[in-house]
Amino acid sequence: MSAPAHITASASWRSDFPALHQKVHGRPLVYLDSAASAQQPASVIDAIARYEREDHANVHRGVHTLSHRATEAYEGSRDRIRDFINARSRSEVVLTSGTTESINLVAQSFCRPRLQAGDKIVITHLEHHANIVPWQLVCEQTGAELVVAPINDRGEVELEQMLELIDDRTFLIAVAHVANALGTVCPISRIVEHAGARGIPVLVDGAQGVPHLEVDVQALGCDFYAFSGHKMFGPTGTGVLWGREELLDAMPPWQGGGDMILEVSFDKTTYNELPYKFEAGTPNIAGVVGLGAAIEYLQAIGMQNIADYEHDLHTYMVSELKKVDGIRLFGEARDQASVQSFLLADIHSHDLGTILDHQGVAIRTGHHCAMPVMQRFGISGTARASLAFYNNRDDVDRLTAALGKASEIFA
Amino acid sequence: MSAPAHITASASWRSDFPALHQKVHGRPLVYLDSAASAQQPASVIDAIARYEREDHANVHRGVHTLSHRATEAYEGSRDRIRDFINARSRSEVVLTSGTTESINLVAQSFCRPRLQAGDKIVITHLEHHANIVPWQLVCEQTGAELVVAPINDRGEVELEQMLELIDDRTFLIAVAHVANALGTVCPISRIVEHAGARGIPVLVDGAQGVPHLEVDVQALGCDFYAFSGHKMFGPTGTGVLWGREELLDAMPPWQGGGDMILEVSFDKTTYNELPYKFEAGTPNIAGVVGLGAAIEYLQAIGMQNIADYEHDLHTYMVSELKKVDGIRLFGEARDQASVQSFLLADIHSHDLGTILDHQGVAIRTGHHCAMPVMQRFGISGTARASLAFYNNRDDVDRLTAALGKASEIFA
Amino acid sequence: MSESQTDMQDLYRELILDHSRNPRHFGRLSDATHTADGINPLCGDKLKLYLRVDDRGRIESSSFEGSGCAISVASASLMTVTVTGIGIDQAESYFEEVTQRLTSDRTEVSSDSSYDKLQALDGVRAYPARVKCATLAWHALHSALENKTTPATTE
Amino acid sequence: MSESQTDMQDLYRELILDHSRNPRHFGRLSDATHTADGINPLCGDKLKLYLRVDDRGRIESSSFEGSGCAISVASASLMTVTVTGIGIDQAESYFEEVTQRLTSDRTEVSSDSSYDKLQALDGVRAYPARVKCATLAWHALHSALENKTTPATTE
Ligand SMILES: Cc1ncc(COP(=O)(O)O)c(C=O)c1O
Ligand SMILES: Cc1ncc(COP(=O)(O)O)c(C=O)c1O
Repeated sequence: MSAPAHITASASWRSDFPALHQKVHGRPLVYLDSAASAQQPASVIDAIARYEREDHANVHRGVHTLSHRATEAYEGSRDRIRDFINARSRSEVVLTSGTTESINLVAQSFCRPRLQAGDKIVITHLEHHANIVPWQLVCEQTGAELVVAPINDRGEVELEQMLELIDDRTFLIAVAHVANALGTVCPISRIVEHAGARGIPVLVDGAQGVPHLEVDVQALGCDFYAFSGHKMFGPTGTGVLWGREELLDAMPPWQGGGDMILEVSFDKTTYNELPYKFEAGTPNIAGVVGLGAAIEYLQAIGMQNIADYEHDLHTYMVSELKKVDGIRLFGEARDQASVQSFLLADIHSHDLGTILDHQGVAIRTGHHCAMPVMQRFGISGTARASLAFYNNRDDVDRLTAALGKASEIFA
Repeated sequence: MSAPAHITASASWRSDFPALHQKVHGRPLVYLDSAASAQQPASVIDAIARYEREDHANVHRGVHTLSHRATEAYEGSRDRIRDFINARSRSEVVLTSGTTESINLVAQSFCRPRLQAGDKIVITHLEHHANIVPWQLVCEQTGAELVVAPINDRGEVELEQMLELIDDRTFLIAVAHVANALGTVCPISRIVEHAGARGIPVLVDGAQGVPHLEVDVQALGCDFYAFSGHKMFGPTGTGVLWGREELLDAMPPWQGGGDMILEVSFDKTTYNELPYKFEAGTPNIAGVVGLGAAIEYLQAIGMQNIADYEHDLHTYMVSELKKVDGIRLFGEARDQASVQSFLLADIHSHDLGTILDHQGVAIRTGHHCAMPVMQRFGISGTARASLAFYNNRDDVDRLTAALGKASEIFA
Repeated sequence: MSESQTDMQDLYRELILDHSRNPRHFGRLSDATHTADGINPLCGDKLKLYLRVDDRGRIESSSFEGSGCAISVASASLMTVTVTGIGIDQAESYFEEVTQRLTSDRTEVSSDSSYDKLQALDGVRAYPARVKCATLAWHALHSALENKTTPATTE
Repeated sequence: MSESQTDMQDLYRELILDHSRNPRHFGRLSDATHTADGINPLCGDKLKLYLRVDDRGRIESSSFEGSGCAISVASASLMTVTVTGIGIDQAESYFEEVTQRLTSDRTEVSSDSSYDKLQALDGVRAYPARVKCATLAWHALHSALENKTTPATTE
């Protein structure tokens, strides 16, 4: 890809995002915090407002026109999600409030009823708290054990050691597709291959996978895949749990309420079929409509184009960061998404964050909800710049210039 | 209140709701389905869009300007909710995805760890599935028993009989503030008084209470109060669990993830303080911003004005419905909110719904997620017209006229 | 007569109203070989379908019980009339025909003349929220013939 | 010098940078009578505060350990300097003073001259996201004096 092509493409993508066109502390905003939450294209914001102004009613429960339109819009988004991740059927697409709820659902509904004391859940040292704490809770509830696969200094999973940890007491393996603090792309297919041969299900935390990679759950071969709308340019309060139909079918419901039942009486309650069994109560209808619009937007660009563009931009960012005096990079995996953690001299990440913000550059600082990663590297936090397809080389240059200012102040 | 005053007030309120100003099947929409999901004023829709265009970032975790603005907006809504229901402190205001999640949270986090086989949870025959199924699930998990207080033919809770069911094995009482299928306002203070004297906590399902009544949780004297944003003119995917601080404090977290922890390590995880302990993961930030705007809107009108206006309109609706040949009303409680179930001759509610929709009149039909109520009356469903402050007498007249058409078709 | 009322009468045709008021084959079949439950969670329509299939795969008799809206009852009634006396393969192809006809925009009329009566259901196509009512009994038929044990729904 | 850099130097005043680089009273107090943990979940600032209070309620000595940003370390260092040698009542009123001063728009300067040094923290007011860093040590002080067992946070 030649430089001018990038610039053209990215400029047109960037113009679709209203939030990017503002000044912060008098400087044009450089938003490098998409891994925490991405901005939304106008088409998403407008789809939601249009839905609320014209079509809103409760779903699944009404014969009147608005209710029917709302249901079509909501279920239409489910179809789009199915297509986007290539799920076998729409029954496998459970709508949740986010990755966190998706993972908790699996912990409580898939694991808790069947986990025995002494069983193991295997995760990695790279995980976000959302892929740690739900397992800690269910282990506490059942006497199972949480086993953690180590990572190396580049921030890569030590695959051989991980595979050795997997034995016949392993009940489930839960691993990030892309690690949020370090950007590492994990070797899902190797893990799935090993686990599959032993009949051990694999959950993939795809919160950072879906925004950066083309995801095909059937090709990945995993059993559960969890992700959030707000990391993929859709609204907060939306998320997905994809699961294999056989597994979802065999799970008891998680929450009780409307929509997840076929029949309720005080003697006997019959649960609804998939995916509704796991969708108790009025869902985030407007949010899901927005998520559908976000996917439509992403599909128009093409996830492979996004991945290529970001790879190139990330390479540029790394090379520019390396020129900054006193920089230390964290996360130098051979396969890494466009997320980069770093520290500058002995400046605390939090101070860096404030100084950069003052230059209009928004980065995330701290532990990134991945404290064990910080413990692994013996630090309390990092500064993290995460790139989306709406960022460009100019953003990277503004970042490195702002780091220069930080060095001056703390000189 | 004199009739012209109503008309003037309601007309101006009505004009704030974009969705009401459209035609359905060629007729101006008459929206009588607010109990399923209410429409939103333009101020809510615009607040969300403005948030997404200008302020969006993840909350609680960032030092940069947008993250700070997003956090202020999100936490500002919490303060508004605290004020709206008169909670003692913001620590007591847990943000959820809706009433359903709020109730499931209490069932799983308050009840499940402590319920013993033989303990009882007392509910009423009026409840929505969201206030039945979570208790059925936790009873199944623990061997506790679900006990149901009867209702009379008017749809009122048989209070004396209910109080007799409460004994020293009663662990919790869960009751609707306002019943969704029949509109009954339940005698919360009588129940709370009786339960309080015995140290039994009371959860109030306020999904239909908050849109119609002035709610003061301290004056009500209950222990938990659950409600949804979308029933109170705010967005779907938002809700609240209010709980007494002492109770919430003593409960283990429900879901694990980011934001609900202070520190995570593989040895020991320390949970965050209230209310964050119960808010795992990225919340529905935009939705909560919208909920704050909805409360601002409601407070400007005043809940007491709303209750008065609706009471008057409901009285009118009941008297007009009673003039319709072959009408049967369900729910004639002495204290009833502006929700009315009915059937016409032997026309199935579903057919009524379609015929009315064709006249531009949107009502809900079926079991309203309250199958036990239907079983109690020996019917499979009702037609339900629910009024909000944006409805007026003209809407009621359109309803009765449309019922006339239905009689013609099924003559 | 208003325009909207005309439309309505395309949905509630005479034949539909007749079958909904006087459903044929209503009741229990004590010697059924196949049964299935159908539930439409949206509106609470519920039915139980009974079939007696003989050795050669012919549906000797059929009946249904349950409660539902005019459309679902009429559709169930019309269905039992249609499938009684035919082979299960042909019944399955009716299932295909009816569900496709009602859920797609296909308007061509089946060449099969025994489909005539079922055309009374065509008015439902203009009411997408009601299509599930019309197809419920047919889904139950399909379940019964496939010997499924979970209730058929129209989701 | 750009405008924004000037502002920044109001936050990162010389005194702040000095105390953050060379924190006073840093380390463990083996004979502490009061301790408290402080955590700022936002950025991961963590400190442990030690106080030795004598019989008459005077803070004989104080120290802190932990890691944090320049603001939180400087604030903790300034705090220990301020409270060493004063009575716990006066320490509590400093807590009130500092937290109010940083979280409200109040700008009048305290008449108390020993507050002078603490004015170095005033630059934080323009950075609402950082106020919690500056108040963390003070919340820990308050907890320690109240003998609370859960970690102080700035939420
Ligand atoms: C009385 C009552 N309780 C609970 C609920 C469930 O609310 P939600 O679907 O918003 O979770 C509803 C609304 O459907 C209701 O009316
Ligand atoms: C890898 C990873 N997993 C899980 C999560 C949790 O996602 P959410 O907060 O949207 O539930 C995040 C984002 O914070 C993440 O980056």
